[in-house]
Amino acid sequence: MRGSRWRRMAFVLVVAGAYGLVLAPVLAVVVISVFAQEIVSFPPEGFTLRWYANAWEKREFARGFVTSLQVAFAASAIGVPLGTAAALAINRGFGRMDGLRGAMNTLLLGPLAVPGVVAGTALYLFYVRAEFWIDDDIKGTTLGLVAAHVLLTIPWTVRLVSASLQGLDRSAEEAAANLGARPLTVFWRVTLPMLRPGVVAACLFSFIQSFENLELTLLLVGPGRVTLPVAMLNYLEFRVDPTLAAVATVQIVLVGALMLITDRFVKLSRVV
Amino acid sequence: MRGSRWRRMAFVLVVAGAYGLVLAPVLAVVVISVFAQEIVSFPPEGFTLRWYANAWEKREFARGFVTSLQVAFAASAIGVPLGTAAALAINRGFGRMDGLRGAMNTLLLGPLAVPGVVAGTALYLFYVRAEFWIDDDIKGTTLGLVAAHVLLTIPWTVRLVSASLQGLDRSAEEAAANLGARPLTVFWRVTLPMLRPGVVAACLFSFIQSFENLELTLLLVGPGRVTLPVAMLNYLEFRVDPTLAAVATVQIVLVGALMLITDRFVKLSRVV
Amino acid sequence: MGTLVLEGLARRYGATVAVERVDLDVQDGELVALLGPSGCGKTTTLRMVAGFVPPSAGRVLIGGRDVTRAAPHGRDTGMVFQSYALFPHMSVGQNVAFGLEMRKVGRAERERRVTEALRLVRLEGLADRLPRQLSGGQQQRVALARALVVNPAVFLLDEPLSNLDAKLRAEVRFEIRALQQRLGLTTLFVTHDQEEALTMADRLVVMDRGRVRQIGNAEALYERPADAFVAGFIGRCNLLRGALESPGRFRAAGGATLPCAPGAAPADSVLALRPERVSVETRGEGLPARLLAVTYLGAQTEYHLDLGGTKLLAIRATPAEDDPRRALAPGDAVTVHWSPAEARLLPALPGDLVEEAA
Amino acid sequence: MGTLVLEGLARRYGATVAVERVDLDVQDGELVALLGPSGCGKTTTLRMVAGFVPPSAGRVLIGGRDVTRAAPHGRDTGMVFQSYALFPHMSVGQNVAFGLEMRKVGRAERERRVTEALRLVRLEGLADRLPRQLSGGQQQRVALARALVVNPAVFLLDEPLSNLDAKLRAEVRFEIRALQQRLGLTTLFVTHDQEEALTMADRLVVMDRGRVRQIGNAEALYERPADAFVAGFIGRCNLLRGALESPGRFRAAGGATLPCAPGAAPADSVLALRPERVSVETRGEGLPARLLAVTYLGAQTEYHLDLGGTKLLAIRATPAEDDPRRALAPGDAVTVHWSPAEARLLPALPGDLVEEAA
Repeated sequence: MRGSRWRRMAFVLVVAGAYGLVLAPVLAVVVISVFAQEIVSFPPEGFTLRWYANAWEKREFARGFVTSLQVAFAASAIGVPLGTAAALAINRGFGRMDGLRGAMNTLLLGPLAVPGVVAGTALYLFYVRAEFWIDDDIKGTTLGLVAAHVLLTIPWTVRLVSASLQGLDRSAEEAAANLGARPLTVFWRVTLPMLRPGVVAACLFSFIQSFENLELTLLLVGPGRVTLPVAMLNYLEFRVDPTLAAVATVQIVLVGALMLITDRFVKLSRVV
Repeated sequence: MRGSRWRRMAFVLVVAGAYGLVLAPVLAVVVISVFAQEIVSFPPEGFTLRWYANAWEKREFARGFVTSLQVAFAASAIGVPLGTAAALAINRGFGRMDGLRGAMNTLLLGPLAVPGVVAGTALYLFYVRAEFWIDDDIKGTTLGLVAAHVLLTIPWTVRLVSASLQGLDRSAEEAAANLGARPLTVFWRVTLPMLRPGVVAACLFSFIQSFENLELTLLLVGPGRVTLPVAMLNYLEFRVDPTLAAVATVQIVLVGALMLITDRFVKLSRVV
Repeated sequence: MGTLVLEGLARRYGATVAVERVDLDVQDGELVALLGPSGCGKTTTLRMVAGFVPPSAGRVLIGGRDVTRAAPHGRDTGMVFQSYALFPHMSVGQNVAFGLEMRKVGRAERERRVTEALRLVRLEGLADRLPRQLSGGQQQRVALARALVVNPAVFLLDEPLSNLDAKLRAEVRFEIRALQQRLGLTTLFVTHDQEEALTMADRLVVMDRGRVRQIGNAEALYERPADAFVAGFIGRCNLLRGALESPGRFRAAGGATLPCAPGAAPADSVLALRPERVSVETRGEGLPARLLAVTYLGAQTEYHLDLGGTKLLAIRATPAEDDPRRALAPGDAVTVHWSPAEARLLPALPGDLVEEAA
Repeated sequence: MGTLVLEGLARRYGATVAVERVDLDVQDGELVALLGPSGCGKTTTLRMVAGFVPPSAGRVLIGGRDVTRAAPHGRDTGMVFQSYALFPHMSVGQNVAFGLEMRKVGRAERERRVTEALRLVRLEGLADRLPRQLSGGQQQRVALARALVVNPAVFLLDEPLSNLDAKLRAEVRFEIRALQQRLGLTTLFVTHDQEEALTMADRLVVMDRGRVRQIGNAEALYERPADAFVAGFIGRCNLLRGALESPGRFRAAGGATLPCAPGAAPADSVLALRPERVSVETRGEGLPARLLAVTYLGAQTEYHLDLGGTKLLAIRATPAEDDPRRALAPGDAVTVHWSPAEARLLPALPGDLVEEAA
């Protein structure tokens, strides 16, 4: 029994180490954001909300925040229904063709693996050509940005909803049909409610993916219409001070709150 | 039966649409990279490998490619064992404390949800302070970059290995112990081989995540030591031409090949 | 309630035949069991009746109406699924009300009928629970109530007892049968468990590899099996390969010559002899045999016998404490006896697995 | 091979008692079955012997050596798991060789013993297959070979037949028992299936809710059950609550007065009467009863009886075609009879579920 106690302690140490490593910078940035001095010394000289006030005064951050929210919301609103339909089609539309279904699923991992900056470049070049053809602006417009972010949300949605679909007992849908429900009624009354965990998780992750995206966005934002991550990057180029830590902290708190609230309704660690 | 045929056609259309949307820019960039003219017209005026030659001549791309490979390899080599150990500890070390295990799993989703640029800023500020303390360079060094990328790989590894662990029949491990194997022997001879799909997928995704990362990297690279995504971004700042498409195509082919090879050994769509 | 008629119903998947041909009349108020090993096509047949599987050939008539091409929601069948298939996000009451809602039954009427259906399955007061808060047996009863409440013309049960433990299964079996008889439900019931089918059904359809082997009541199937498969599937049976030596004398493959019922026998015939019809004595008239093993099972005792190279199983009520047969041990010599009429010659269809006595 | 001794073995999880106390001697070469419903503690007991669960109290002795604190790899037990627990990434041969490798047996000797073990379980020539390429029955035999090849002092089987289908189960049961007797393996066997335990074991340990209810051979448990739980668990049994009216006369809760074995009876006693010891006649001496239901089961027929408010089950061999009892139908009046000595008065422990005849 002694050996098992040592092993348990070793386990706890490894976990603590991994978490420490992963979470340390996040904690550090939160701490930095409330320290008074620009270069931290130990012991700290005092706490302050000055950097938060500073961030508030820089209107780019507030504007970027609003733009990010709008884009993330629009992209999720378009991408999640589309991705859900695609997940249904992939998992349901091919009958017994299991091989094909596997291929479709693997193919959908593709976008996850295409480097963001590659996709961004691709979109940028694509938009440049498309503008040339339709003779109107695309890059730099919110519409162009939302379209790009929809691409981010679809693979996540398909994956999360597919996972829910695969765990779904199809006989519940058959029971509904047997009780007199037409196909659309079956979908709205039985299938969709049973997919709720996957769809909710898809909304959350789509939103976060869009909200936090920098790579795809960087080349597509127009002058004066930047998202928060781009605004942060722009700020960094001419100055590094705890103002950024304050902005980062606000984002961490927002995303964290979003995850906690979602976790109340759907156990994320079981779905994702 | 008629209705079901229409439904199937609608399904196929939705799938084709979603795939088209997601894959179109990728395909577009591949096409652009082999067109002769700088602004594409239709019909194309001719195919060329000129942009590839151009990319090869820009040594930043080749150097960035090598740096990216090195960093991704090092980060995976460190992060995957660490993440695997953490996954084991989380799933095995807490006995009957299911609640705690769920909390740990959710907490590990945290880093996935922290915006990359926030994490990058956090690390940058963290490194600035740390340099101040240890009085040596961290940001701008390969070591600092690898350390940052290890943070990327750990959450992916923990998730993928945890998924494998949860599907693992523990009685095989008990059988090994019953047959006279000591705990370490059980781990190397039985547990680890049974986790192979998860670990292989973790290696692949860790590598890709690190290789393609821009946000975390952007602030931490030193002068003359840039990764490929950063090199692309730098190039974009002063010129946009199909050279970038050529570089992007090379990356897409590389990552795609990596996924296909891995898929031979481990069915990714089942593990991820 | 109505009748159910299946005419030449078949289902092929490419080259695979799931159901070759089923012809069946289920009378008003009758309970018919589809019985067979897994993969015999019984579930596919049921699903063709419900409309989930389109038949490759044949017709389904419910209450005289041809519903072969009707969608599942237009068939007026009430199905109970093996997994119960309750809607996990709806309360028990909402589950049961679902079919009435689809039929646009008014709110007051709906509530009355839901309450009545839940009372029928003894689940009064649980209408507000969610399915996952109920035990397996209770979920099963919700599934029953949900199917019953809409008064379907035909009631379909797909292995409804297979997820219950042994104790509960016997109880629910009895309950379902009582309910079916009281309400006069025309019922088609799928099971792989012969005891379940024997206990519950008015008639049984024995299926194997997509084909109907025999249709009849319990007694007909047990006493007059049509072939070796049915004899082996309904109850336990010694099935011995061999050939007729002379009328009334069968030479088993093992070597023994055994008395059997007179009658013609094809070349590939099988002697079917129920183990409980074989008497075992320590002395007296009969065939000499050697005991291979004796297994005490409480009420009954199994005797594994060797008749000059042919293995035979006998099952007898355990002898009383003072009976000399109580002391029988492996290796002992005994005499066995049966009425020749009990040893039937049956055809073995090609591919039938004829085994030693189990 | 050796002996296995459990002394006051117990396991608690916080306030929950998984195993209250088990005392057991397994002799060299003996097969003992731990039998009980799920949650009775039988698997926990087995896992304490294997070393996977540390006991809260008591000792485990294997071949006289106290291994209570030994790690699983230091116990010299050979366990066959319910899921078989084969190593999916190793070939059949590598699976079987694993234990020998751990014991540092040389290569040549190892190969010889693996071949021998595979021959023993009739899997010659399959050494290079992967487990997933085998059928369930074959995987089961690989698991047996893997445990046997190391010559463990004690052989442990955890419901080894529960993943096999009914047909195969009867066969493998016979095989394992033959192997165990031939090799003289000291074996502890866990099962919830009483027929399995009755067929295979030298002695049975009946457990319920962490407690040992009775230890004995099949006959002792069936003919002389210690309490109502054992009577109900081993074979089928009518268990009637009630009280002794006068010596030899038991007043059942339902209202009937029934003849029973003489003897003292505590206040909360139960009358246990095996259904196959109840004879049913259309006329003649006996207690008058009314038939509630008759179920034809082939070899046997069940009679559900009502004796003036008390329900009773009788199981008889199905009467011959010309017997008047063949025509009995629900509602008919019959007379029932049993030898008073067959109706035993048993204590019902608090919390025992005493049911109507199943």
